[in-house]
Amino acid sequence: MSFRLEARGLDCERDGQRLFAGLGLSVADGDCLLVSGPNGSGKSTLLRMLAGQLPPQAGELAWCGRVLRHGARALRANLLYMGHAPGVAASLTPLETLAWYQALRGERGDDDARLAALEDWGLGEGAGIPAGQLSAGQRRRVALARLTLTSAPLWLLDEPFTALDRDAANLLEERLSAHVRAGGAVVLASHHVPALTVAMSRLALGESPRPDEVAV
Amino acid sequence: MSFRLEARGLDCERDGQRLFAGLGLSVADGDCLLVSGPNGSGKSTLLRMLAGQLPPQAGELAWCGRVLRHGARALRANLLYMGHAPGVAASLTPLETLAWYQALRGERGDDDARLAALEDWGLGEGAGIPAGQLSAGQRRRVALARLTLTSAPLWLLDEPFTALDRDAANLLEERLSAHVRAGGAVVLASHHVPALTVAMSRLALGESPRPDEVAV
Amino acid sequence: MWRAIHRLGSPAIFYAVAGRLQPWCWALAIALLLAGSLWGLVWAPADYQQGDSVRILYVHVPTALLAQSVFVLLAAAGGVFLVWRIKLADMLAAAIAPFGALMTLLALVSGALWGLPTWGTWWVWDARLTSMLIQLFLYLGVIALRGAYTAAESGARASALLALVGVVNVPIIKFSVDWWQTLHQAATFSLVRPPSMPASMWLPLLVMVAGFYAFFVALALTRTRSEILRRESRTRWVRERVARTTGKAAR
Amino acid sequence: MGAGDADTGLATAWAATLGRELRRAGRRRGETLAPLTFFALVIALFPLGLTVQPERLAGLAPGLLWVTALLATLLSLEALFRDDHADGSLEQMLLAPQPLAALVLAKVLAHWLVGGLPLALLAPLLGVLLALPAGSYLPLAVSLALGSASLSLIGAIGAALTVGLARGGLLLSVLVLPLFVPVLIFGAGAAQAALVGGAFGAHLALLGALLALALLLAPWAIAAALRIAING
Amino acid sequence: MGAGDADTGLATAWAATLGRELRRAGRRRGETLAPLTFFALVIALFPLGLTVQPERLAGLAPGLLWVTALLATLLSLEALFRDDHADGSLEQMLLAPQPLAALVLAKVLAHWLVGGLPLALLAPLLGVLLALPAGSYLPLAVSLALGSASLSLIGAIGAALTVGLARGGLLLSVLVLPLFVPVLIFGAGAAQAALVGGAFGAHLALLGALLALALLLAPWAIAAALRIAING
Ligand code: HEM
Ligand SMILES: Nc1ncnc2c1ncn2[C@@H]1O[C@H](COP(=O)(O)OP(=O)(O)OP(=O)(O)O)[C@@H](O)[C@H]1O
Ligand SMILES: Nc1ncnc2c1ncn2[C@@H]1O[C@H](COP(=O)(O)OP(=O)(O)OP(=O)(O)O)[C@@H](O)[C@H]1O
Ligand SMILES: [Mg+2]
Ligand SMILES: [Mg+2]
Repeated sequence: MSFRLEARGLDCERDGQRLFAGLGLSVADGDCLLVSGPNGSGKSTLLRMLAGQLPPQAGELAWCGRVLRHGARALRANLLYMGHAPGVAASLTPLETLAWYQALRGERGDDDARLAALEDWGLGEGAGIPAGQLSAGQRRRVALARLTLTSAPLWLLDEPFTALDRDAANLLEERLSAHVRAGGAVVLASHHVPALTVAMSRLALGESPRPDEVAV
Repeated sequence: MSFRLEARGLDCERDGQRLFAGLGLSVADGDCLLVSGPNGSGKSTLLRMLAGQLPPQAGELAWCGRVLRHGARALRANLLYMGHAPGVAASLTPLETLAWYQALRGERGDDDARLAALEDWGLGEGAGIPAGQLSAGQRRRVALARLTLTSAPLWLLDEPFTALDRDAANLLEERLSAHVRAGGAVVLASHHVPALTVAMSRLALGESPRPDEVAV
Repeated sequence: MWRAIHRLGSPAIFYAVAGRLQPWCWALAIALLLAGSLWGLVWAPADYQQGDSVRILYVHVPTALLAQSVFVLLAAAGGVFLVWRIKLADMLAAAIAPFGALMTLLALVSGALWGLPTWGTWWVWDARLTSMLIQLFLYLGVIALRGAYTAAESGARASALLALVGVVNVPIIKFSVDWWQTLHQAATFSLVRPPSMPASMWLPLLVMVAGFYAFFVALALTRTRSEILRRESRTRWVRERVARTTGKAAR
Repeated sequence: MGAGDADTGLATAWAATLGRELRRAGRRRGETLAPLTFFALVIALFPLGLTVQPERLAGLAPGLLWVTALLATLLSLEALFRDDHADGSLEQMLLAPQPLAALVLAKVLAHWLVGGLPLALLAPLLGVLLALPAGSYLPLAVSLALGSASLSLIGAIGAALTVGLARGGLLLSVLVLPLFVPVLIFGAGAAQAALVGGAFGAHLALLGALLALALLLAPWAIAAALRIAING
Repeated sequence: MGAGDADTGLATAWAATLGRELRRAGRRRGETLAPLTFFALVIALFPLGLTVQPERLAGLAPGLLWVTALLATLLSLEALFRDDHADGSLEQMLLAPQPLAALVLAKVLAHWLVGGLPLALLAPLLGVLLALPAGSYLPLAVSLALGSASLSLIGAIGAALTVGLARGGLLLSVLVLPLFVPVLIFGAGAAQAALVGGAFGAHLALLGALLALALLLAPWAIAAALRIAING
């Protein structure tokens, strides 16, 4: 099924500093967009806006042509957002965490599939111990195992390569390419330019003087 | 002045899993050591042990030939450690944070020097606003500005490249090289192999079957 | 009507309109307060039971009424801000909250001062007094919450929400004397009953109440205007305005 | 790969959230039992600080028990959203395609099940320490069970408003204590009425009405507060 | 680049740490005032819950004021190390080439200056609300000032032990409340003695002795606890 997330005329000012103004972009099935820019240029801010978490000072979001009032559910039902914090509770095991994330989308799933996803990400052994006892990179891998399980077509990922070792980074690049090829869409904020096997557009914040015309 | 930090026969077991055993290493002025290894292999754990924060299950640390009882001050006076968390308080401004870190080493310093260090790291404008309002990378830069100010010769850095953009990463690589060339020493845990202009030894955790013999 | 409200919702227009209203409000407030004070404190009779201490009435009642009205206004402004995102509503809320807290404090202090000669104690834990104390804390919470956020926008929204939740306390204050048998006086002014005080007392009281409200309106206009200037200092209309006035001064 | 329907599986999500909370509470039993221990400890402090005769203590008992239960609830509220916020799970919950108010209600219910309910069951036991007569145990427990549910709901609004703030704990107290007052008045009133042999039914009915009101309104307020606070 | 001396500049580091804490407290005034507001609020709750006659309230006042001041201190303790731990500053403090006990003392002093001391000054005002006679204001304030310093010191041990734990707040209460008991007994005793016109000097002297002891021992305990907890 085809979909499209559009942003029109987004303005963002934080503490009197204009991060971007009149920014428009559009992401549809089969698109991959890399948001780059120096530290503090507003990458995380933009991703949070696209997820409907942070209301823009001006401008609007539209999902499949319908304008969204703040964080409307039509968008959320199709969205997987991953921020700076991986969203892995310290006292729950990776399996429990994944089960909860599936349930939040109304899916039951089963433990076999979840275990397979964790093994996929090299966490077979850690699947049953509380995540507080995992290393930074292992916790990030638990979060990434959601990518294997989810049915959401649009992924917004804020620096997903943080704390990953080479193997995991390669695996992630592979998964992103596969998702886009299968008709999903990815928006990625990263300082690292991933090696994907699909076409990737780039949006550079904080550098180009007029980011208005950027569109995918 | 010359110095040497030695670790002998370090054992580390966490939750019944042996991370390393009988690990020995030695870092002296002019050395640079990169600790690498997959996620969960014990890089952070090792750095915390070298800083005297985490007592090893077996083995000992020695500073300039003298064995250290846990976290002894002789080591701490010469150490700059930077962990996963950058150590930048949200309600203080970068200038205040840097001043405190200098004072902790008994140095007064002055605001001009601190401002220069911040400008060096591209934070001239943000110097006076509470750090809670900075982006992830900007906060990391505040922490790194300590490298410009400190007189400590031994640096232990755990994934210092996290959240940095290309410019800042280049600057950091340059600084690391310069420090080592000037007779300092650096131990670095990172998934990213930095491009330094000095010789760099590598310690790979979790891969080589017998890491005992590694030494710089 | 709707368009008129939206036009007023623009800071620039409010700034101009309020600027024109403001001197009148101040003049009215000063006149009423002067007249009311003279009438109430000098000419009105002392109470046959309470003597001159009854004159605290002329401060106590207006401040107590304002303390509640300001909170209702605070909640209304909060609602408008949360639902329609009209920034002016938040500027108004920021401007009036400290004044409301001050009025609450004054009502408490004047009540306590009055309590000593009439009830023989500064304080009793009766429902009205307690709910008034709670009101003070609600004001403090609304003010503190705004300041606790680093992002001004979030702080504004959070304190608006708290004001909306906290407004339930106002009816509790209002009806506390009816629900619980207490020491405190029941309402004097009512639309359905004649006042239970002699006219020589309630007339000056009415003037004082009107004076306090006029004072509040004047202060709210003035403080909101300065809040507008502070927050919109970088917009074009403020810069133009500043240029115009400084240009005038230069000439 | 479909752009799916918006409102499927609320029941699944709700049950999973409740289960998750209960499991988390069970996993750290020490911390889950802490409100109870706090309750018992503070009740033990009062006779030390107050130095009154035992027979007068009984008269104070309902009030002391109620105020202390209220403080225990208050203390436990701070953790309601804190960890979820720190590790990013809260943000994920806000992004779930489910009505946030419903999910939040599951969290509050779990909070009451491991906090307020055991508190209500423990209270008669502590009443023994304060020389409370046996006849007032039941009304005390019922008033605490009903009341603490309202406290959890109201308090969660404050917890949501302060979730992103450092030192949120104390600010939280200042925000919610005023809102707790009506619950305290009716709750302690019920227990006190039972003590002196009066009719406590009216008080309990009022507590029930308060709870119904809180159930109706609080979830929306909590959800709105979370959406604001997440951008702190 | 020298391997410098270990113990230079303790005075600089100490003053800077104290200054940093005070500056942080000043920066978030709302949160700094929260213990005071909490104190006042809970004092307002007791009469509501207890429903006793005003004349009997005065007799309970010293105990209620003391227990509440203790709870306010307890609540504010939780934040003592929490933020520093979360953002990594605490780890840096542990790695400073200074005696940790001294640095920690600076933090506790700042905590008392913005918490316990204002609490002691506010207490007489709240005493008015509880119908406390004027003669007992001074002993009450002095006992609270001395006592709250001990509470800060003792409580900081608990805060240090629980710093790495989620929901530390409640566990902290459970750990330190028993340790607070001696301070409470002598403190409330002093205030109570003053109320009934007795000699309160002995109680105050005991409070002073407790404080001296706490000053001697607590900093070392806090430092040791932090070194343990940081590896949580
Ligand atoms: C600290 C103590 C007191 C507090 C907090 C307090 C609070 C209030 C409040 C909130 C009102 C406004 C009522 C309304 O909205 O209808 C009010 C009105 C009034 N109070 Fe007090 N009061 C206190 C003490 C006293 C005392 C000691 C007296 C005199 C015996 C007194 C006499 C009155 C009178 C006559 C009114 C006007 C009633 C009316 O017109 O509605 N108050 N007070
Ligand atoms: N607090 C803890 N309690 C128990 N075990 C832990 C704890 N922290 C880490 N571990 C375990 O120690 C091992 C090493 O963790 P460490 O953080 O040192 O890894 P790392 O090499 O730094 O990994 P990463 O690249 O992900 O940062 C992991 O397998 C983890 O499970
Ligand atoms: N909570 C906040 N309050 C106020 N301003 C903020 C806040 N968070 C970020 N900012 C400001 O917004 C700007 C953009 O921040 P953002 O986190 O979006 O940057 P980023 O591009 O993701 O940077 P990084 O590469 O460092 O992660 C920064 O200049 C920062 O100062
Ligand atoms: Mg970012
Ligand atoms: Mg690590």
